[in-house]
Amino acid sequence: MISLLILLLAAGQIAPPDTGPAVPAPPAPPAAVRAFDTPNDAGKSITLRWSADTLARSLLIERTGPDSTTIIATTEPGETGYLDEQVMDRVRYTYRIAAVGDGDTVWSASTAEVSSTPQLFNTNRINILIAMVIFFVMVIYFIETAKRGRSLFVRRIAGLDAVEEAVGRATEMGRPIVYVPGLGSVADIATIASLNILGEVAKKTAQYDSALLVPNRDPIVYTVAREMVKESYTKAGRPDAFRNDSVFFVTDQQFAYAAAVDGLMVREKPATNFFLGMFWAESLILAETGAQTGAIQIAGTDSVFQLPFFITACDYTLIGEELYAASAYLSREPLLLGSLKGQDYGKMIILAIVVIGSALLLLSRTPSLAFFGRILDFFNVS
Amino acid sequence: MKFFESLLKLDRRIIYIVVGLLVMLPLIKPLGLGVSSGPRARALFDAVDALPAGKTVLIAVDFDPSSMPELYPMLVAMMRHAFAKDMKVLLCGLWVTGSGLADQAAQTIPKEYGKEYGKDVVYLGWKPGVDAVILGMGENIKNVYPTDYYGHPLDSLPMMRDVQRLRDIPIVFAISAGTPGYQDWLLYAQSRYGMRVGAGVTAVSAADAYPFLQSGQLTGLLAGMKGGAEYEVLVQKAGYSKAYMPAVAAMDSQSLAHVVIMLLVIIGNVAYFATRKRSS
Amino acid sequence: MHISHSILTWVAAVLTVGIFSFLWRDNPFYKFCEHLFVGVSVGYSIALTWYNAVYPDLFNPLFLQPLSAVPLGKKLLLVIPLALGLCYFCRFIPKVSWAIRFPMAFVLGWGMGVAIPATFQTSIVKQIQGTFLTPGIFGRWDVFLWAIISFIGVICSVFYFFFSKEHKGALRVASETGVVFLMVGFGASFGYTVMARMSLLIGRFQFVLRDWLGIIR
Amino acid sequence: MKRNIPLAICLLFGIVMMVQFFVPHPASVAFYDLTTKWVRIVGAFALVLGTGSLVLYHVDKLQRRRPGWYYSIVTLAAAAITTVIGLGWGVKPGRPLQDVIFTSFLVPLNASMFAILAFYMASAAYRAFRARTREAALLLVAAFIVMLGMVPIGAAIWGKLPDIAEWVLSVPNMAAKRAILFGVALGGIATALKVILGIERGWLGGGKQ
Repeated sequence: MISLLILLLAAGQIAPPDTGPAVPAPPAPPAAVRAFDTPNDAGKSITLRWSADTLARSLLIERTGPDSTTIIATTEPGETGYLDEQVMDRVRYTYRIAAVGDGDTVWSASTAEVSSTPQLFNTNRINILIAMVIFFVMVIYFIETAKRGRSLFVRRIAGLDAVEEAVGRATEMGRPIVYVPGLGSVADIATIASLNILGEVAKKTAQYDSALLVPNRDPIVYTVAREMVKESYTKAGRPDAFRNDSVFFVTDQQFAYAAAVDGLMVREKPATNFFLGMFWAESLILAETGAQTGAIQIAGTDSVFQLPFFITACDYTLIGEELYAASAYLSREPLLLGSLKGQDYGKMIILAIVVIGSALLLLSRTPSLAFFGRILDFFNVS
Repeated sequence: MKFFESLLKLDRRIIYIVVGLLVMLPLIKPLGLGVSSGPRARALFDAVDALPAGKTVLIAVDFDPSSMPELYPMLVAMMRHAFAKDMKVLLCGLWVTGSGLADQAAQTIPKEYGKEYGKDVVYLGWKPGVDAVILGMGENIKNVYPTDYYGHPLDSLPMMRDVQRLRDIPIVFAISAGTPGYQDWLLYAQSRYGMRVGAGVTAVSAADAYPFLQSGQLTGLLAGMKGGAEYEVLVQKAGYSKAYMPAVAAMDSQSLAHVVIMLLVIIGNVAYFATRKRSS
Repeated sequence: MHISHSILTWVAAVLTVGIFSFLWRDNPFYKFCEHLFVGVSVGYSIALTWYNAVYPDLFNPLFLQPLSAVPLGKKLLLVIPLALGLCYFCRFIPKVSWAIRFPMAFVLGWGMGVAIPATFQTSIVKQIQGTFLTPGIFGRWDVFLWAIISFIGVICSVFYFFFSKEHKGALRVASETGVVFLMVGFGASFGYTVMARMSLLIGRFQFVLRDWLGIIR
Repeated sequence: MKRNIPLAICLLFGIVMMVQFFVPHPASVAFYDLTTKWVRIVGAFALVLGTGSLVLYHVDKLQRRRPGWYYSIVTLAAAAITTVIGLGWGVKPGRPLQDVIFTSFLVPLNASMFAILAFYMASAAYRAFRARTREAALLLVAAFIVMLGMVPIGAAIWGKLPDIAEWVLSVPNMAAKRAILFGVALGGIATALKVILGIERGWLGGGKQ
C-alpha cells in the first residue's frame, strides 16, 4: 500500500526521452546548485539539487572532501538531482556540477559547506504520531470511565442474542455445541476475540449443562482455550461439569483440520456450530457441511474474502469489527466496553476528517483558497 | 412438489460430475465463445507491436507454479509476439520459484520460430535482492548477471552485445503473482531509467493495478486468465501464431463454470422457496 | 494421445487423482495422499526454516564462527533468542509449562508494537487520503457521480459498525445504506473467489490432459 | 513471577517497537534488524513445537494402534525423508528439494486441494447459498454481475456487462472494503494496545497465578 503512493507521486518524474541533437554552442553551467543533508534518514547521505536548463551531453558531479576532490558521478542532462551516499557523517563537503559540451566543460559555482547527520525523528511521520496519540488517549480515557462503573451502552448485535437461545436449544435437544475458535494463532486479533467469546459461551454451557466440543488447529491456542473453558466452568460454579476431552488438538494442517471437523459435525450432529476467528479457504468446507447437518450456525471473522461464504451459508454472521465487539457485548466487562467506546469515537473522528477535509479540498479549487490543497499532502505516508 | 424435494436431496456427486465435465470438455474441444480484447490488453499489444525488429523485450517471470494456469499463457503469448516480429527476448525473474518456468519457456517457445538461444533469447536466472537487482541491471546487466541461468558468460552471447543496461531495452513486461513484482519494476526501473512497464497479474490482484493504469505508469495490463486469452487472440489475429491457445480454451471452461454456478444457485433457491412455501 | 514418460509427471498426476478421489468418497488412496501432504509440508518447512533462519542467524554465528569472525558481544546477544526459543519446549514439561509465556510475550509484544504504527500508516492515514474528494472529480460527469457514491458508501458503511448508539433515526438510515454497500462488496469478492478457484481447477485439468495424458497439445 | 515478567516483556517490546517506527537513526534501524532476526529464530522454535505435537500425536496413534494408524507411518516417513533431503542437499533451486519435492509433490497437492474447493463451491452454491435474507439476496445479485462480467460469455449476453462488473468492483466494493478496513484497523489497534498494556491477558492462558 505504501509503495502504491510513492509510485503515484513518482508518476510526475518520468524523465522525458532525450530527443534533439546537442547545440554546438558552449553549454551554460547548471544554475541554483544546492546541497543539503538528506532529511529523515539514518545519516551518511547528502542530496544535491540543481536546475539544468543546459543542452549539455552529460553532467559531472564533483565532491570536495577534507582531503580529496573527486568526480563521483556522471548523469544524463535531463537529471535535476542526485543522492550521494558515499559520505561520512559530520564531515564537511562542498559540491560542483559541470555541464559537458562538445569540446569544453563548464563548472558551476561550488555549494556552501554541508555535512550529513542521522536524524532522531522522522518528521514525515508526524501525522501518524498525532493519530496514535489521539486514539490512545481516547481508548484509555473510556477504559478509566468504564472502571469507575459508568454503564456504557452497546447496540444489539443479532448474532449474539442468538447465543443464549442456541445454547438453550442444544440442551433441550440433548445435542452438543461445536465451537471452532478459527485457524489463526494467538497473535491474531480475531483469535483473541474468539477465545474471549469462548469463555462466555462456556459459562452458558456450564449453567445449562450442555456438551461443548472445541477442536483446535494451533497448539498454543489449544492450551489457551483449555484454560479459558476450565476457568469459565469454575466461575459458573460447575468445576465438576468440565470434561477433559471437550477441548482437543486436531492437526495444524489447514485442510486436514477442515476434514476432521466435518467428520465431527456429521457424526455428532450438533445443535449449534460456532465459527469465530481467523479463517481461510476452508471456511466454505465447514459452513457448507454444517448447513447440511441442520445446526444453527453463528459465524464471525475479519477476513473479507471468507465473509461472503459465511453470510450466505450461516444463520448469523458477525462482520469484521462485530466479532471484536462480541466479547464486550456478552461479558459486559467495563474494560472491554470502554475500549469499544474509544473505537467508536475513533470512527467518528475519521468520518469528521474525511467530510471536513473533502469540503476544504473542494473549496481549494477557488484560487484564493488554494492553500487548502496542502491538506492532501499532510496525509502522505512514507 | 415431490420433484422439488428430490431436487433438494440431490447427491453432491452428481453436481461434481456436471461441473467436472463442463470444465474439462472445452479444454479438449474449445467452443470458441469469442474472447473480445479489452483496451488494456490492446494497449500492451500495440506498445510491443510498434517496436522495430531487432529491439529487445525484457520479460520478468515473477510468479511460481501455483499461479501458472493464470500467468504462464501470458509469458508464452508475449514471446510468440516478439519472435514473430523478429524481436529478441530477455528473461529474468525476482521469484526463485519461477526459475523452472522461465527455463521451460526459454527451451520450448523459440524453437517454434526457428530462434536460437544466445542470439534471439537469453534467460538470466534469479538473483536475491529486488531493488539491488533492478538498479544493478540499470547500471550494467553484467554487474548483476555475470553469467546467464545456464552458466554462459554474458559476453559470449551475441544478443547481449547491444543490450548493456536497462536504457537499451524499451519495455519490460512484468508478470507478477504478488510482491516482488510489477510495482518494483515501476518503482526502480521506470522512475530511474524511464522504462515503459507492462504488467500481467492474477485476477484477484487486478484491482490493485488499476490506479497505476489511470496514472499512466502502466503501459498495459493483462488480468488473470482472461487477460492472457485476450493477448493470445490479438497475437493470433495479427497472424503471428497459429498454435493452440491454452488461455482461450480455458476461458471457455471458465465461462461454463461461472454459468453452472449461477444456475445451481438459482435452482437451489427455487427448490428451497418452493418447499418452504408449501410447508409454512 | 501420447502419455508422458517422466516419473515426476506421473507422481504429480497420481497425487492429483488421489486428492480428487475424496470428492467421490473418503477412501484409503485419499487418506494416503493427505497424510503424505502433511508429512512433506512439515519436512519442507523445517528445511526452509533451518536454511533461511536458524542456520544463518543463530547456529552459524553462535556455534561455528570463531571469535575473530563473530565477537563475544554478538554471541551473547544471540543467547537471548536461543533461550526464549528453548522455553517453548517447557510446554511438554507440566511443572514448568508456564515458561512458554516468555517467548510468547516477546513475539506478541514485538509483533503488536510493530503492527500498531504500520496499521495507522496503511489502513488509516493512507485510506483517509484515498477517501478525500479532490477537485479532480469535477472532470467528467461519471467520475463525479462515482466519487460521490463511493464517498457516501464509505461513510454509511462505517456507520453500520457503530456500537455505542442504538441504530435509530438518521443512524438507522445510514447503517441500512451501509449494509447495501457491504453486501455488494462481499458479492464482488465472492465472484472473484469463484473465478480464482475455477482457474486453479482448470489449471489442474490442463496438467492432467496435456502434461500427463497428452490429449491436448 | 509467572505472570508479571511476561507482561513486562510484552510491555517493553511493545513500547520500544512503537517508538522505533519514528526514529530513522542507524542505532534504531540496527535494533529493528537485530530483533527481526530474533523473532524469526523464536518463530522457528515455535515451528518445532508444532511439529513436536504433530509427531507425538502420530507416534501415540501408532503405539496404541488406533484406527488408521498405518497412515501415521506415511506422515512420519514423509516428514523424515523430506527433512533429510532438505537439510542434506539444501533448499536452493536446482537441488532435489525444490526440483522434486516442491515441483512434483507440494505444487500438485496444494493445487489439487484448492481445486477441490471449486467443486465444494458448486455443491455449496446449490445446497447452502439461499437468499434467506435481503442481504444474502443482494450479495448473490452482485456476485452474479461480477461473475458474468469477468468472462466472455457475459459480454456475449450484453455488451455493457463487463463495464458494470468493473463498476461494481471499483465503486461499491472499494467503498465497502475501505469502511471495513477502518473498523478492523481501529479494533485491531485497540486490542493490540490492550495486549501491550496488559489489560488483555487471554494469551497468558488464564488459571495459575
